[in-house]
Amino acid sequence: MKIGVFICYCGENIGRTVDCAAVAKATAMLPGVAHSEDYKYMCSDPGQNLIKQAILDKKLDAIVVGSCSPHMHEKTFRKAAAAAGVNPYMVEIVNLREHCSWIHDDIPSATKKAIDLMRIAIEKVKRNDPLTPIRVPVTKRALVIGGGISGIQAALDVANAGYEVVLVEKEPSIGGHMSQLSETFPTLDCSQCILTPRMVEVYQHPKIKLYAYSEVSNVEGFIGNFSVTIRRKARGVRDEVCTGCGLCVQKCPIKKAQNSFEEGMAIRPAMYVPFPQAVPNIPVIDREVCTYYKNGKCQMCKKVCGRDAIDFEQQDTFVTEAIGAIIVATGYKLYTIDKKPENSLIKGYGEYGYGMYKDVVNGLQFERIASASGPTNGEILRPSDKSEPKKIVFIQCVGSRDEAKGFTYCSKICCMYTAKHAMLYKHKVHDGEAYVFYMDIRSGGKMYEEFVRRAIEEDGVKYIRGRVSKIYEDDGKLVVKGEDTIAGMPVTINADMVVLATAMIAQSEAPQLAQMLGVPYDTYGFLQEVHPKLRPVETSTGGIFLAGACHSPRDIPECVAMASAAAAKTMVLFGSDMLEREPVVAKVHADTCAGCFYCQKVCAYSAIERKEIRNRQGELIKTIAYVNEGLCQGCGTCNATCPSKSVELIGFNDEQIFNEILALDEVF
Amino acid sequence: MNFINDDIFMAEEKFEPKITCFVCNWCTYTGADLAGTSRLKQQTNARLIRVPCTGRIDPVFIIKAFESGADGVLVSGCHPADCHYNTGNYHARRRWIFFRELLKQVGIPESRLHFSWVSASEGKKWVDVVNGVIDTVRKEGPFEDYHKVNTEFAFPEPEEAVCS
Amino acid sequence: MQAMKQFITTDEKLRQLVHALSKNAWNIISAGKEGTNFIYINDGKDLVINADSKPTKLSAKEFFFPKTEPLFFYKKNHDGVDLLDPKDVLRKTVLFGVKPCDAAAVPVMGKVFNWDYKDEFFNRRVEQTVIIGMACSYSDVYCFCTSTGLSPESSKGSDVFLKPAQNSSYIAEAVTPKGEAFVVEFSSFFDAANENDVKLLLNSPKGPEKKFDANQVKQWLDGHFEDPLWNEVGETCLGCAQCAFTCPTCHCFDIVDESCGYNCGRRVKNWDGCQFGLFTKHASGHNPRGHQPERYRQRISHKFKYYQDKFGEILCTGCGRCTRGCPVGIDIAEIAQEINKRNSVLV
Amino acid sequence: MQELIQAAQAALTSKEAAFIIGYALTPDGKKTRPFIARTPDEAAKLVFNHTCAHNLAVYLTRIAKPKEGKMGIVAKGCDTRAIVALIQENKITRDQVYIIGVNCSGVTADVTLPFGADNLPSKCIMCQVQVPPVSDVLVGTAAPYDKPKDAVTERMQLLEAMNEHERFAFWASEFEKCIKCYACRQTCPMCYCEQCIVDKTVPRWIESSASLRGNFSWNMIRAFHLAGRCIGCGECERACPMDIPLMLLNRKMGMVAMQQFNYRHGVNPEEPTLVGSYNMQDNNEFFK
Amino acid sequence: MENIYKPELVEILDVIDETPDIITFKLKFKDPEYHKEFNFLAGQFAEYSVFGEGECTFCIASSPTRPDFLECSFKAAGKVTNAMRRLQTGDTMGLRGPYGNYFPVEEMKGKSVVFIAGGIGLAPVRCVIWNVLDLRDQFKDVTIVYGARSVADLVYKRELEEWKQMPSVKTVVTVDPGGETPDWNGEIGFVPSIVEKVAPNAENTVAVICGPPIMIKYTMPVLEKLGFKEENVITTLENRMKCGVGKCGRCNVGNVYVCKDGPVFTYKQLKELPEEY
Ligand SMILES: Cc1cc2nc3c(=O)[nH]c(=O)nc-3n(C[C@H](O)[C@H](O)[C@H](O)COP(=O)(O)OP(=O)(O)OC[C@H]3O[C@@H](n4cnc5c(N)ncnc54)[C@H](O)[C@@H]3O)c2cc1C
Ligand SMILES: Cc1cc2nc3c(=O)[nH]c(=O)nc-3n(C[C@H](O)[C@H](O)[C@H](O)COP(=O)(O)OP(=O)(O)OC[C@H]3O[C@@H](n4cnc5c(N)ncnc54)[C@H](O)[C@@H]3O)c2cc1C
Ligand code: SF4
Ligand code: SF4
Ligand code: SF4
Ligand code: SF4
Ligand code: SF4
Ligand code: SF4
Repeated sequence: MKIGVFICYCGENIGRTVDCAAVAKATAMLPGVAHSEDYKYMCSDPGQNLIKQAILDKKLDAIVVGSCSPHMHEKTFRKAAAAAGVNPYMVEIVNLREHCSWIHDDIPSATKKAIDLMRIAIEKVKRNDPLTPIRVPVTKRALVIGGGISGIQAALDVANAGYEVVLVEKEPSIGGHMSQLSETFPTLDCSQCILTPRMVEVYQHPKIKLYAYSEVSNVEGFIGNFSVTIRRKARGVRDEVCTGCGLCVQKCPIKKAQNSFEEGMAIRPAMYVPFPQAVPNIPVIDREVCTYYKNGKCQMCKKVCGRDAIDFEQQDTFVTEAIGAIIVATGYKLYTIDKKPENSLIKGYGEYGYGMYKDVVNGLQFERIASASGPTNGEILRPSDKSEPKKIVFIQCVGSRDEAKGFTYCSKICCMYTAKHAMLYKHKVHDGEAYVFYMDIRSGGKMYEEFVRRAIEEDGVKYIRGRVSKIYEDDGKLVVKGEDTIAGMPVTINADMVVLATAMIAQSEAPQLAQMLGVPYDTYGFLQEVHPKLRPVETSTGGIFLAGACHSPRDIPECVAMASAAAAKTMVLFGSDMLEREPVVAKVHADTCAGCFYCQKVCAYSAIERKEIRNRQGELIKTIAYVNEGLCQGCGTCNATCPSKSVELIGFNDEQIFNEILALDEVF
Repeated sequence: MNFINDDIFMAEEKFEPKITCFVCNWCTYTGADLAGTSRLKQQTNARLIRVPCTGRIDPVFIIKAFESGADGVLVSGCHPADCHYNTGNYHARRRWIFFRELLKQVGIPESRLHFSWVSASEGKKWVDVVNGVIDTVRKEGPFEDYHKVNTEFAFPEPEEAVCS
Repeated sequence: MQAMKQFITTDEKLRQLVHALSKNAWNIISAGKEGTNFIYINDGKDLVINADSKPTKLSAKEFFFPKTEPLFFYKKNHDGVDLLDPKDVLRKTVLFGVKPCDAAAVPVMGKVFNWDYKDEFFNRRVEQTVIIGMACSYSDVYCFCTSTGLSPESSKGSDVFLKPAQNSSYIAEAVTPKGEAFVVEFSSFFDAANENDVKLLLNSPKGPEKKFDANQVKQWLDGHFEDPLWNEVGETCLGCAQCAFTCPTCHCFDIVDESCGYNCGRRVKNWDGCQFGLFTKHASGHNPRGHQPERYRQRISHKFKYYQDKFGEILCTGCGRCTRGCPVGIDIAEIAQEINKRNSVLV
Repeated sequence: MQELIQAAQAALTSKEAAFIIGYALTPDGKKTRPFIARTPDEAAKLVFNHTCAHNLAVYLTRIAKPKEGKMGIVAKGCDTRAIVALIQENKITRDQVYIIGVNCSGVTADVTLPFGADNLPSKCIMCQVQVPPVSDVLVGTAAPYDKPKDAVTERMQLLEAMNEHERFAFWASEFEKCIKCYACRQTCPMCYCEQCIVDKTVPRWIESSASLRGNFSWNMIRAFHLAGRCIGCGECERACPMDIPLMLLNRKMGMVAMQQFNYRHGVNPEEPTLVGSYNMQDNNEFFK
Repeated sequence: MENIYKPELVEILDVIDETPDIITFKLKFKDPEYHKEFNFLAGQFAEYSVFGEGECTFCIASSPTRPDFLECSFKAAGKVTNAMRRLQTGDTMGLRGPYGNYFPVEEMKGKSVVFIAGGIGLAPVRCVIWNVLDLRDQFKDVTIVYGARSVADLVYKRELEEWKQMPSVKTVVTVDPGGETPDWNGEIGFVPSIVEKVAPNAENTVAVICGPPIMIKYTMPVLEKLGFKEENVITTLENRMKCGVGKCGRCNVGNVYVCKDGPVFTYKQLKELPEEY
C-alpha cells in the first residue's frame, strides 16, 4: 500500500506551534508512506491540486491529511482524493489544529504529539477498505399517522407537492382535538369553521388515501423502504356502499351510549357518527352497547338501510402499504385526574373532586359546553342542573409543573385557553364572576399576552396567584379553598362551577407505537426528536418525522408549522430517487457468529435481524445475526458487545482500532 | 528519529504520562474541537482515538492500550440521554460498571482508568478532565505494574541479539 | 559389574551442590515445595528431593520446549524489515529430581525435533541441561509407566539418575557422558560408590500395575481407523487440550506473530493441541478432523501408532497427567486397556 | 439410582428424549464421568452420587441438536441455572431439553477423597438449590449436609485487604502459570462461541502465547465476557490444570451483578439479560 | 545457531491480479547470493511471511527452469493472505523453503502427460507445466485441461493464451455452464466431462491433477474408466501446516506428514491413507 501524507500549516494556525516540516519528514520514514509533504493551505485549491498531483505521480492508494478537525474538511479532502481516482474512504484526517496546535504552546512536544497522531491515522488508513456509499431506492409515498390538525396539515402539504399520502386515523373521523374546540385563541375564530374545509380537502384529495378507524399494526424496513401494515377496524358498516344518509343512526333504538366526542356530557346511539362534520361521514357500530352484538337481537339499522350497507359480520382487515417516509402526528390526550393513573407514580388530584362533583369539569369539557354545536348549544350551563353558573373558578397547572402530583413540564397552552375560557364565559354570562388560579402566566406568542390582558382588563376576569388546596361541595356550591400568594392570605370561593386546566399528556399507546417505529420517547411518553435545536422534527430513525402534540404540548399554530416542516423534510427525502448513506455500517461474519444475539439486544435501531443458515438439504444449521444496512446507523455498539467479535463496524473495525492503539506503542 | 530536536527526547527523563483517550465522535471529540477553537490550553500527554460512539469502545481497547504502554486511559462520550445513537452510552456504561470492578479486582487502580461525559459544548470541561487525568496519572507515576507485564515483549536491543 | 558409573551422595550434599551451582551461574530447577510445579531455585534448602511426590502438574517439557518461545524478532522500517535472532540467554541448567516418566520424554520428543530438519531451539536447551532423574516410589490410579515400557527406576532420558538409599543418601548413576562430565565437574558432591554403598539401596519401588500392552494397542490401531470406539471415547471430550498441554511428550505447536511495539514484533512458537477444533481447520473452512471423536482418535493414534511407525517410540510415558487433569475423566490408559481387550477378542 | 434410570429409560422409550446426557461410573467404580445414553440399555448405566460434580449443561451447546426428540440431561439444581441461562441467551429453547432433575446432597471437590464437609466445592457450600427449580421429572432425595466456611469467600476477603500493588502481584503470579490450554473456556457452559475472541486472528486482541501479557488479557477478558452471565458452577476453576483461582474473578463479577443490579443469571428464563439491557438509573458516579 | 524457522527476506517484484481474489507475486531474494543458490523442484512449497501477520503455505508456482524469480499465487482467505493483498511492488516479505516432495518430473520423461486443474489448483500444476514445456522434447504428448467456475475465475489468463498458441500442446480451457461471457470461445462444461473427451490414451501417460475436492472426486472415476493406473495419477494435498518441516504436528494424514512426505502424492498412495484431508 502506498500512502501519501499531507501536512497543512493552516497559515500560521498549525505552523506556529507544530513544526510541520518536521512532521512531514518524520512521517515520510514510516513504513507504507510513499509520499509526504507540507503546504501552507492544504484545503485551498492549490493545496488540493498538490494532493491530486501526488496521487497521480506516485500512484498512491490512500492519503492522510494533517489539518483541522475532520468535522471541517473531511468532505473536501475526500472529494479531492476521489477526483484523482483514490476511493474517498481511503482518506484519513488528522486534527492537528483543534487538537494540537491551538491547545499547546510548546513546539517540541506539540510536534511530537502531531507525529503520534499522524502515526495513528497512517496505521488506520492501511486497513481502510475502499467503500462505496450505500444507495437505496426511495418509495415516494408518505404515511401520516394521526388525523388531527397536524396530520391533516402534513398530509395536505405532501400531497400538494405531488406525492401520494396514506393517512391513518384510529378514530372513525379525522379532526382530532381541534374538532372539539369551541373557539380558538388568540383570534377567537370558530374552530370547526376553519378545520372542516381542511378535513374535506383531505377527503377529496386524489393523492391522499384515508384509512379512518384504522391503526398501524406493523412497520418493517427502513428509510425510503418501509412496509407498513394497517389494521382497518370493522365498522359494521360497509364504507364502499354507505352514503352517509344517517337513517340508521336515527333509528337505532339504543340511545344511551356515552358520547366521547362530547367528553361524556351527552349520549349517542349505538350506531353513530362522532360529530356532524365527521370525515368520512360513515357511521360506526359501537359493539360494546349494540344489542345485536350482545344478544343477537334488533338489527334495526340493517332493516332501515336502503343500501344494505350494514354488515354485522364484518371483520378487521389488514392492508400493507409501501411507504418511503412516516410522519407521526398522534397528538396528545388530557390528564385524567380523578384517579391515580395505572402504573404511574403520579398521585392525581383527588382533592379537586373531579369525577365526584359533576360541576368540576376539565378544559375540553368546557370547550364542548362553550361550543355552539355542543351539548348545551353554546350556552354556558353547569352539567349538574343545567343552570347558569354565576361564579366560575378556573384552575391552571393541574398536573403540569407539579413534580409531586403530576408532571414537571409546562403544558404550555393552558394559560392561553384558560384566558380564552374565562373570556368566553364572560361574553356569555355578563353578570358572572370568573376567577383564575394561576402560578404565573406564560403567554409568549404573537398577540398572546395581549389576549390575556384583554381577559383581565376588558372582561374583568379575576386572576388569583396561588394554588387551590381543596374543593368540596357544600349546599349546592363548590367551596374552593386556596391561597392568594400575592396577598399572602387564604381565599375561599363559593363557586357554581370549576374548570380544571389539566395537563396535556402523551397518548397512552405512544410508547408502543414508538417501539414499533424504533423511535425514542421521553420519560413522559412524548416522542423524541434527534436534536432539540437543529433537527426538531426528525427522529433518530431515518425517514420518520414528528408533527404536533405527539412531540410535546403545543398549540395549533405550532402544530401546523411543525407539520409543514415534517412535510418539507419528507419532500426533501422524496426529491431524489436514491438515498446515499455513509457506508459505516456493521457486518456479521457468518461463519463465527454464535447466535447469542447480544448484538440484537444492544442495537438501538433494530438493525440486527436473525438469519437462518441451512445446508443443501434445507436443514437448519444455525441462526445467526444479520445486519440490515438500511437501519444500521453505525454506532458500533454491537461490535463492542459481541463476545466473539463476529460483528464488525465497517470503517471503524477492530483491526483498524487495534492498529491505532498499537501505533501508540512507542515512547510518546 | 533524530530529525527533530534531540532535546525533546532528552526532556523525557522526567516522567511524562502517556494517556490514551477513546472518545466518541459526536460529543467529546467535538467538545475537544471546541476547546481548540476556544484556544484553551492543555497538557500534551493525551492522544485521542476517535470512535463513533462510546458504545463502540470494547474493554479490549483499554487492555490493549495498557499493553501498548499507556500509563492512563480516558474514556469519554456523550452525557446520558444525549447519545447520538440513543442508547450507546447506556450500554457502554453498564459495560464499564463491570469492567472497572474487574480491573480493581486484578489490582489495576482506578487512577489508571478514567471516565467522563463531555458534550460538544463543554470545551472547558474537556480541558479540565484531560488536565485532571494527566495530573492524576503523573502523580501516580509510570504504570510500572503493567509495564512489567509487557517486558517479555520488549524488542531486544541490537547488541543483545545476534543479528542475522 | 556395572557398566555405568555409580556414585553416592546425600541429601545434604545435593543441597550444597545447589549452592555451588548457583554460585557458578547455573539455572537450578526443582519441584516446588508443594510439589505441584517445577520452579527455579537458588538455595539448597528449597531443593525438593522426594521419591514419593506426586508428579508435578506440568511436566518438565517446558524447559526444553517452552509454552511460548520467541523464534525471532522483526522490525519494519521504511525500506524493509530487519530480523533479529532472540537474545541468547540460555544458561547451563540442571533439573533436579525428574521422574522417569518426565525424563524419558526428552529423548522421545527429540526424535520429532530432529528428523531431517533440526529444531535447534529444542536441542540447545537439551544440550545445556543436565537432567538429574530420580527413581519414583509414587503411584496412583492414574500412573501407568510400566505399560509404556518404562519403570519407576528407568533412567531413560536422565543424565544422572538417583536412587534413594538408606540414611538420606542416594546412589547416583551417570547415565550419559554429559551426566558423567557433570559428576566429574562437581565431584566434591559425589563420591564413587563401592559395593557396600550399593547394598544400602532401598527396595525398588513396585510401580503401577501393567495396564495394557502397547504393542497390541498398536496392532489394533493399524486396522481400526474407523471404529465405533472413537465415538464412545471421544464424544464427551470437551476439547480443552489440557491433556496435551500437561503431557510431557505432546509436542504440537502453533506459530504466531505478536507485536512488541509500533512496527516491531516477534514470531513465537506456542504450545498447541490436537484436541482443538481450529487445529487443523483450513482457511477454506474445511476441517479434516471436524469432530471431537476424530480428534480424539488422532490423539490416541499419534501416541500409540503414528509415532511408533515413524520414530519407533510410543509417544507416552505413562505419567497419567492427561487423565489426572481431564475435567471429564477421560482415561487414556483405560482406553488402551479397552483396545487391548478388543484386540485379544480379535486374535 | 433406580429412579434415575427409570426416568431416563422412560424418556428414551417414549422418544421424549433422543439421548440423555448423564453420569456413569468409571470402570474402577470409584468416580463418575459424563456419559451419553442413547438406548434404554445404556441408560441403565446412569448413576448419580457425590462425585457428580461436572456441570453437564456444557454439552447442550457442544452436541448437535437431534432432529427427533429432545436433548435429555441429568441436572442438579445448580446445573439447571446453566440451562436456564442458555435459554435466556437463545442457545436453546426450553422445549429442546428434557431435564431429569436430581435432588442433590452435595458433591466432592476432589473425587479421590471421600465426601464430607472438608471436601466440598464452593458451589455446594453456597448452594441454595438442592432441589432443582426446573425439571421435567425429579428424582432422588436431597439430604442436608454440613456446610463449612467458604474458601472462596475467605480468599476474596484476603484479596480485598490487599493494596493494589499486592493484588496485581498476586494475579501476576497466578496468571504467570496459565498455559493457555483453554480448559476453563471449554468446560464453561456459558462459553459457547464458535470462535472465541482469543482465536480471532484479525486482529489478535488477546495474544495466544502463554506469556504474562497475553495471560493477563485472556483471563481478564474471559472473566469480563462472563460478567453478569457466569452462573457460578466453578467448572472453569476445577478444570484449570494450573489451579488458577478463577472464581475470585467470577465471584466478583457476580457480586457486582447482585449488588448493583439485584440480578442473578439463569434464574428466570423470561428475564432480560444484564448485558444487552440498560437502565437510565445505572451507576453514573464514576463519570467525571 | 541455525534457526529453521527464520525466513529469508524477499522483495516483491511484481503484483499480478489474476481474479478478484487471486493474486500472483513475483519474488526475489534480497540477498543475491542466496537467490543464486536457492534450488527447488516443481511441486515443492514454501512458507511465506508477512511480518506482524504470520506465515502461510503456498506452492512455488514458477518453474525451476526459470530461476530469475519465484512466483506464488494465492487466494485471499484469511489473516495472512488478506495482509498480502495489501502489499505492493517493492515491499518486503519473508520466505523459507523449499519444503516437501515434488512431482516426479524425471520419471515422467519419455511419457505423455495430461494436466488437469481447476480454479487456483492451476498454481501447483503450472510449475510442472512450465517445467515440462521448457524441456518439451523430453516428453511425448502434452495435454492441459483447465476449468474454473466462470471466466472471471480463470487464473494465468495470459499463459493460457500462450499455451493455446503452442502447437506442441493441446490446451483446453473450460468454464462451468453459466460462467461464460458472450465472447467466450473456450469450452463450456465441467472438468470431468471435458477430460473424458480430450484425455490422451492412458497407456504410458501420467495425469497430474489439482483442484477443488469436488472436481477431483468426479474426475478420478473418469480417469479410472480411461484406464489410468492409480500410480500414474498424481495430485497434491493441502493440509493446514505451520512449520512446514514436520514438527508442528497438524498436517499429518495418518502417519504421513503432508509437509515432509507430501504434498505430492499418487492416487495409489492416497487411497492407502485414512481419509483425513
Ligand atoms: C381545552 C383545550 C383547549 C385548546 N384550545 C386551543 C386554542 O384555542 N388554540 C390553539 O391553538 N390550540 C388549542 N388547544 C391545543 C390543540 O388542541 C392542539 O394544539 C391540537 O389539537 C393538536 O393537534 P394534533 O393534530 O397534534 O393532535 P390531536 O388533535 O390530538 O390529533 C391526533 C389525532 O391522531 C389520532 N391518533 C392518535 N393515536 C393514533 C394512532 N395510534 N393511530 C392512528 N391515529 C391516532 C387521534 O385520534 C387524533 O385524531 C387546546 C387544547 C385543549 C386541551
Ligand atoms: C502444501 C500447500 C500448498 C498450498 N498452496 C496454495 C497456493 O498455491 N495458493 C493458495 O492460495 N493457497 C495455497 N494453500 C492454502 C494456503 O496455505 C491457505 O489458504 C493459507 O494458509 C491461508 O492463510 P491465512 O493466514 O490467510 O488464513 P488464516 O487466517 O489462517 O485463516 C484461518 C481461518 O480464519 C478465518 N478468518 C480469516 N479472516 C477472518 C476474519 N477477518 N475474521 C474472522 N475469521 C477470519 C478463516 O475463515 C479461516 O477459517 C496451500 C496449502 C498447502 C498446505
Ligand atoms: S453478538 Fe456476535 S456472536 Fe452474538 S449473535 Fe451477534 S454477531 Fe453473533
Ligand atoms: S452498528 Fe449500531 S446501529 Fe448498526 S447494527 Fe450495530 S448496534 Fe445497530
Ligand atoms: S483433557 Fe479431557 S476433555 Fe480436555 S481435551 Fe483432553 S480428553 Fe478432552
Ligand atoms: S499421554 Fe498422558 S500419560 Fe501419556 S505421557 Fe502424555 S500426559 Fe502422560
Ligand atoms: S465462568 Fe466458570 S463458574 Fe462461571 S459459568 Fe463458566 S465454568 Fe461456571
Ligand atoms: S484452564 Fe487455566 S491454564 Fe488453562 S487457559 Fe484457563 S486459566 Fe489458563
